[in-house]
Amino acid sequence: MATAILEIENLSVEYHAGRRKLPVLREICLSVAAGETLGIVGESGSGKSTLGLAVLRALPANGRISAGRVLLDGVDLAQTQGATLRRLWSRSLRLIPQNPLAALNPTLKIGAQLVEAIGGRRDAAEAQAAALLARVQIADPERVMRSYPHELSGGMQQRVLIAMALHGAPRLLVLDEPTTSLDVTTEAAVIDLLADLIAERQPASLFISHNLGLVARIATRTAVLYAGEVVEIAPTTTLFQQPRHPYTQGLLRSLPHPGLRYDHHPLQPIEGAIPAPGTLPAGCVFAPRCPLADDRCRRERPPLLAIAPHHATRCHYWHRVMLDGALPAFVVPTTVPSDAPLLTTHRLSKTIAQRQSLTDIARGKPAPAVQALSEVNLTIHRNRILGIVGESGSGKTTLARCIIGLTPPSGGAIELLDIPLAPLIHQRPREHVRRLQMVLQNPQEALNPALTIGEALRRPLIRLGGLDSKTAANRVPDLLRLVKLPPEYAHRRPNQLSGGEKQRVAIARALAATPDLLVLDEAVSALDVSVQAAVLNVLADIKERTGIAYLFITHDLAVVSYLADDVVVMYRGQIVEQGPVAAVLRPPLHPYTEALLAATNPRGVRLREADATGTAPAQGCPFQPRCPRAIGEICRATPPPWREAGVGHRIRCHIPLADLQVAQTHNEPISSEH
Amino acid sequence: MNVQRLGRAFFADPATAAGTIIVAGFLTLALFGPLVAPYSPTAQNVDLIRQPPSPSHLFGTDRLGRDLFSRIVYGARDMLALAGGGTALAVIFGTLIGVSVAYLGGWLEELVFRLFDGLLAMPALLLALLLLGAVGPSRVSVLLVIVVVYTPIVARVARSVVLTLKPRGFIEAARMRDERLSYVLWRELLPLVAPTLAVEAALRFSYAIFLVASLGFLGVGVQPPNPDWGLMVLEARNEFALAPWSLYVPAAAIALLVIGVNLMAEGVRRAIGES
Amino acid sequence: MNPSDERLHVLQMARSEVLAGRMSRRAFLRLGLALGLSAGATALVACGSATPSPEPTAAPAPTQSGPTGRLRVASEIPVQLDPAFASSDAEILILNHVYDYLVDIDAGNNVIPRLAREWTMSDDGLRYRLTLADGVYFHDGSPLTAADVVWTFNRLRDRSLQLPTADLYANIADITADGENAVVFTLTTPNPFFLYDLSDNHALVLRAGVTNPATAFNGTGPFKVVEYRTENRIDLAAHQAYFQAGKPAIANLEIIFFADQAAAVDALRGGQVDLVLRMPTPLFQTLQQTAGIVTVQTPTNGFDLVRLRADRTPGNQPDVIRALKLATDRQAIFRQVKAGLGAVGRDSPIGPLFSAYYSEETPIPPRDPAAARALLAAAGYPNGLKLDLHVPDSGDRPDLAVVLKEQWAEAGIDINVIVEPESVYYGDNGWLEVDLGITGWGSRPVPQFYLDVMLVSGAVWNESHFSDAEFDALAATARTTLDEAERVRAYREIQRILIERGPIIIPYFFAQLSAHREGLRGYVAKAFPGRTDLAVIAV
Amino acid sequence: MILRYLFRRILLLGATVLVSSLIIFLICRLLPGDVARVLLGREAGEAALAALRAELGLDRPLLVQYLDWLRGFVLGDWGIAYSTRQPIRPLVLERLGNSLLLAGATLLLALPLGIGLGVWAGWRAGKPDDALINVSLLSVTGLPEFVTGLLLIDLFAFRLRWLPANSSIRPDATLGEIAPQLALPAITATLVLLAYIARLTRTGVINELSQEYVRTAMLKGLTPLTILRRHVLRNALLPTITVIAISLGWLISGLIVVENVYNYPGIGRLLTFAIDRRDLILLQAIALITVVIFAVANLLADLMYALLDPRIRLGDE
Repeated sequence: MATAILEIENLSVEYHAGRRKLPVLREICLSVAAGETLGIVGESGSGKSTLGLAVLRALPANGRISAGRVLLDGVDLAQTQGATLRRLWSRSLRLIPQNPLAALNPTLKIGAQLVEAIGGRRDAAEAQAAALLARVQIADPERVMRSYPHELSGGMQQRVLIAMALHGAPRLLVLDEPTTSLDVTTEAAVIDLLADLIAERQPASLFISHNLGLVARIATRTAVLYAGEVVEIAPTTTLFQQPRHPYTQGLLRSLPHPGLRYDHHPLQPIEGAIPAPGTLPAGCVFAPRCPLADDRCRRERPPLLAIAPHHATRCHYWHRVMLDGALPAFVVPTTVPSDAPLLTTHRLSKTIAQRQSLTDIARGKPAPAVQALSEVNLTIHRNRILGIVGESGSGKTTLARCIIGLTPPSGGAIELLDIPLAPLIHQRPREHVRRLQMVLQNPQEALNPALTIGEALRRPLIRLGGLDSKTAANRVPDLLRLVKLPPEYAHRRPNQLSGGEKQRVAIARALAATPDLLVLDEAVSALDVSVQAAVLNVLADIKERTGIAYLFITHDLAVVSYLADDVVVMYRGQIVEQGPVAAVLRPPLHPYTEALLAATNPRGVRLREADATGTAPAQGCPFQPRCPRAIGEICRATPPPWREAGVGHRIRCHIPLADLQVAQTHNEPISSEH
Repeated sequence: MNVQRLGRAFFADPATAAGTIIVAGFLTLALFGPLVAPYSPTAQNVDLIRQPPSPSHLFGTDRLGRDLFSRIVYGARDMLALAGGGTALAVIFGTLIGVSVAYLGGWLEELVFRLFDGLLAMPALLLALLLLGAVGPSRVSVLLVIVVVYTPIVARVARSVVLTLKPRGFIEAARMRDERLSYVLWRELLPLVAPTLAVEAALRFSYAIFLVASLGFLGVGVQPPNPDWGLMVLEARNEFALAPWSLYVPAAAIALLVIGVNLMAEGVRRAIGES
Repeated sequence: MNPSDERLHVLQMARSEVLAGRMSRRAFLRLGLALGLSAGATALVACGSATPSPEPTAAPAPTQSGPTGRLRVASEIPVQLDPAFASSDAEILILNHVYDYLVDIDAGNNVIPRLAREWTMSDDGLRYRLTLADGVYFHDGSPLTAADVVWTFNRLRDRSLQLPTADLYANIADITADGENAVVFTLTTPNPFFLYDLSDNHALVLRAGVTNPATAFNGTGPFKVVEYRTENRIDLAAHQAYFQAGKPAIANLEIIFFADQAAAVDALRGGQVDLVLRMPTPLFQTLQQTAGIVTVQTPTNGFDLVRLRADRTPGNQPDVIRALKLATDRQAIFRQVKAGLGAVGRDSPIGPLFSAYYSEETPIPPRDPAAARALLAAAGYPNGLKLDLHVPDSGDRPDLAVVLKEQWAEAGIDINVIVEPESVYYGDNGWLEVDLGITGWGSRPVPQFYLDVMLVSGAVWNESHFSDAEFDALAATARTTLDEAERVRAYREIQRILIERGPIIIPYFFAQLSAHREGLRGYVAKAFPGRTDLAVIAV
Repeated sequence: MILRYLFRRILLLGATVLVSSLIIFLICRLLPGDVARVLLGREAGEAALAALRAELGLDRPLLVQYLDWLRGFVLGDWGIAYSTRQPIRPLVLERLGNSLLLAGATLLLALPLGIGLGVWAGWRAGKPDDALINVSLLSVTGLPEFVTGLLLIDLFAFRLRWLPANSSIRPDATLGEIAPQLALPAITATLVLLAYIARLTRTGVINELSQEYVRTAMLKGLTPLTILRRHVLRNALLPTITVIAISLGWLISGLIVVENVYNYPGIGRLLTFAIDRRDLILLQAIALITVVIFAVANLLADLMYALLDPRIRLGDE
């Protein structure tokens, strides 16, 4: 390996809250060579972002480097100050942050902000800025430079920041969850871009992410961070194949692997939660959650042991850590629903008139009405899990809200057991309300901070279960147990719960009324993998026991393939493909489905980014403008027909099925985390 | 929200503590006025006209030989009763209206808040003067004025908070179980609106003190011989040169109370921000 | 009420009596004597060989070189400036300098020439011929002619216009111009005080045919209006062509309006104003201690009247009235409210200045709250009495109310003070309706006026609704008797009655308090500030 | 077009103003005291009063009176003041001019000072100088304008004799002459606003400083001052635009008192005059024009904000 240009030695960082000092990073030792990308993975609260900022000397006001050195080309950043530091910042140190919109000044034009970063003479800087934008594959640099941040799509914004970070000759590049806020397809493109830009400019890079899959794709080596410590560091492949730390192992186990199915292979989450800063245990930080932990672990803190070249771990019993060997690629039988449909939608449509921006009005554009749903027909069966996938803006959420009755559809009908449903909740009979429940995406907002968990769970029992508050109170513990939470949680308030726990309570609340259908709208997306695994298990378990049906909305195909029986792929408010999960996903037929799958695949096809403001084409196939396999005029002119592609498997595309199958055969199955 | 933590955050900062002490001080003055005040606020002594401050008359006496200290003490009553009471009522009405109307939305919201906009389009003092002209000066009228002037403002604040809460998951969850309106309004929303309203209330209170005093000074508020602080300033203007203390004393009282309330308001804001 | 020309009111009232047939014409003429007109003056008028009386008092150092300098006078805010409606000090003060009266009244209450150079009365006393001064010009440059005078007075007496002066001039049968510069008034009945009528506050001579008298300001007076700004100020400039020699002494007159007299006094102290004509006592005291300020106080017959309606409960019970009187400490009030400026009152409008009539014969019972309480109990108010006290917000009256509240509280009388702007207090005639009120009464040269308009049964402004046969009889006697001694006796009895059972308390007679900066020459304070002559002041 | 936005806002504004006009009208009709009596004084007879009421149209049904008045107001015929018999519009507009002059002078003092202090305090938040600024602002907040007014008069007019105690401006006064008379009222009114503006600015700055784009700017190697100037202020001062509009409402309230303290010929004194004289029609005109001014100021603020802040998504809220 080339000689390291970034050397982090025993770096410790602490935040002070009031008078208290909270250590968030302890004795971090890392080194990165030019052009090398070191992955930094860990759950939220592990201190990975802090690490990134500390290295850049960009810690917030209440944080400080309490010990250690950060050597970049031999200069200790921890010691540099004022003008020297500013020179380093402008020349060598770069950051690509998680939330591009927040990172750009909302009231300055992109051009101005780039020019400011580049410095030097104005015209020269502008030329360079344009060039940079072109380099990050922005089609129309001039226009972008004239626009304000909010006028660009998330992907574009991120590209702008990448351009900003890569002018000149950056020596150190910190990528802090650079794609978390993006769609899978966009993410894929951005990651590719980053990869070859790093190769081109040769900075030492830290790639910080909670997404092991991403790290696997871009990082040559990966460090696992836990509670402010590096618990394991190794070449990425090694790390994934032979993890030598229980925590790493736990993370990998809690991922839904391809071929695994909820009904046969429950995931193995890490129980417990990451210790809050300032509450670190005496011995090994992971001991409280560690299956291998013994007294020694609780007593003495393991050092970072070098167990192989480039492979170190912080575990006394690393040799006992084994990942249960590669799993048999287990193909799911394409089961066809037997029993009667529970809920069906008929040509369900929803158009949303949008508000205009002053600039749009100034440009005299007509107020755009987005076709959020157009003529969606789907059927949900008892005791089955229907997954819905698609990019943001595909209408997934709108569909869910229409079914629940939170937003009235503008056309079409919904039938519950062949009884038409009223468009809005308060128009529906109590019984219907009870039968359909939903869990929303954001666990932080799911619970009312003013009410105890018990109260939150009691209400649906009273309102929908028709129980008196006494009996309701008695049922609460069962509900908590149902989602694997201790009964005493009933007395806690939301701010005393972790995100995962909140989401579990939200699920319990939704289940309290014993619904027939539970809609889960990105219900696990906001959770760390280990927590997500636990929630997925809970869901699977409940479904097995109660025979409830799920409508499972997500952008994460791995989860869908793990959990769903049937899949619906949506694009711009239309269903483009639907059928049994196995049939749809392997191999994918519809070009869009293919693209979605390929997104997690280093060598897969890539889509052009959706234009943020643009609306679906008037006629023809809605996906055609981005379709990599479009076959010309027909796609533009006529809307594609439905085709049967197998039992209960339908696809909407002009390309003959045969051709599609051929095209797909040499794409290996759904990409794994390996 | 955890009360102890709130309390601690609240008193952590000396300024806040100072403010609280000041306000508490005036409150006790108001409550135990008769015990504290050496004389009746209106008792006159022909032989002690315009006495400078002295041990027997801490703040001196005015042109009619009334003890200013006693007047300040009793004035605190009026001030807290009117400004405080008025604010309290305004906050209550404003909250009830703001929360419910904002949650229900629709034409009702449109109607109510158009009306409020109409009221808010008038600067507070202008509206107050018009109203007082209409109903005639008296304690009750002043109270009424404060309520009318501040209710719309509070309602607006409450509404803005509710509008941010409405799309939250737990409210949708409530809708998904077809929850009782009263429950959503008072059990789910109110506790979350409360903190913001607490800050707003403290702020309103300090403005109300000003308003009451200003009305007193313009002679349309509380009537003589009531020891209204603003009125005392007005009456003192005629004899500022002869007995400056008769102006300084009520002025100082107003200033002190307002500052106290402001410090408290700051504290409330910070405390809520932290927890 | 704003004091306005004393004599006029007396005569006006008296005339109403005549018209009502309650008073013989002879008695009416006698009243004229009673008003202290020297027989000489009457003769003078009678024989018609009128000689202009000397220039008003305190003529300034001759400024024949022409007017110089600027005088800034503080005043209350005038409501409106149509002479026909003028009533307040502020209004008269302005109009008196923009327009001229035909004849004026000097400090000695003598009729003196103004626009009318001289006058004669026919032997039957029905025709007055007034000769106008020469070289009188309106501000628009047109000369004053008899026609203007005729038009002015026809307007004032035109019943259809319903001006306040209609009654006053009802007696005029006809007004004709006798050539360019003489006017002849023909009366239906003789009126020896017609000349006083002609100097009524409202009787300012306008240009014939002026359509907007409230805003035209086209007078013959010593000052032209430069700009009038409603509630703010009025700026005037010397009328160069003014017909009276040496007037005005100043080139610019600025009358600045103040809603709040404290502000006016501040302006005087700060040097933004030269003269303040009226102010509350504490401000006067302040100025007395201020260097560079000259304070002027003139005793007057004006007083603040505390009155209780006697025609309904509780006022209709003598004990209640007595209780109020017993509960009141006039000395204390005088010191607290008036700081000893003016004179202590004895519950009757006949003040010490009326030396001939004033009497301290009847003792005022010393203050005795306990006794008062007892009386109230006897009157059926064992737990005391609750009353609203209405007070106009002007002068020291609010303080008076506050002091009363305190004094009466000891006697178990609980007063709720209601301070109102004068406009509200007098508007709606509330002041004539309310049970308990405080009204300011301006200075009058004779006590009879107060009796006739304020206290006799059914008098126009009998706000206390006092009705007492004995009193009425005495008042009539005083009004009509030819025997001065009898009148004196009547007045003493009247004072006794009022002290014993009059539903009024008069705690004090106030002094007219004014002040100006040093270096102001020629200022003469008047009991009625509105008629102050600013044209003679020099700076 | 941007005109469409403007149009919408103006309609909304019109509705609001209409509502307030109705409120104003109704309140005014509740005022006690008979206009006619006030005007004609005690001497006037019933007949004269009735005649005047008829002349002033006070005997007509309320609705008719309201609509008449409103139409007149919109068409620029504001009627004749009951009390002074002078046409109202020139009167009110002239006083309004004076008040705006005073308001302008005040803002001229208050804005730079307030914003300056606010930015400083926000930039140095938590440091001693920030605390100092806060404390001094607070102590200013405590004193009502009528007190500060009297104290300033005593100091500057009587003791130091630097400035006039009274601001009754001569009609022919030149700006040079007006300036000293403007000084005390303006200073007094400034003290009313200062704390308010400074605080809002401070919070604005603190809020912006915590934004991520500031870190981005810092990582560009810009100097703190550049960051403050180019990035923070730009965004932090946007809200102060609306602050100015809102504080205008405050100002008007403050001016009512200040003008009465200093006898300054502004709309505030005209207002108290009208109330004392029960001059309803004048009162209504004053109140309504104040409302209009206030509303227009807010509109302009919104508009400027929308133009300066590209983010603003336009809607009714």
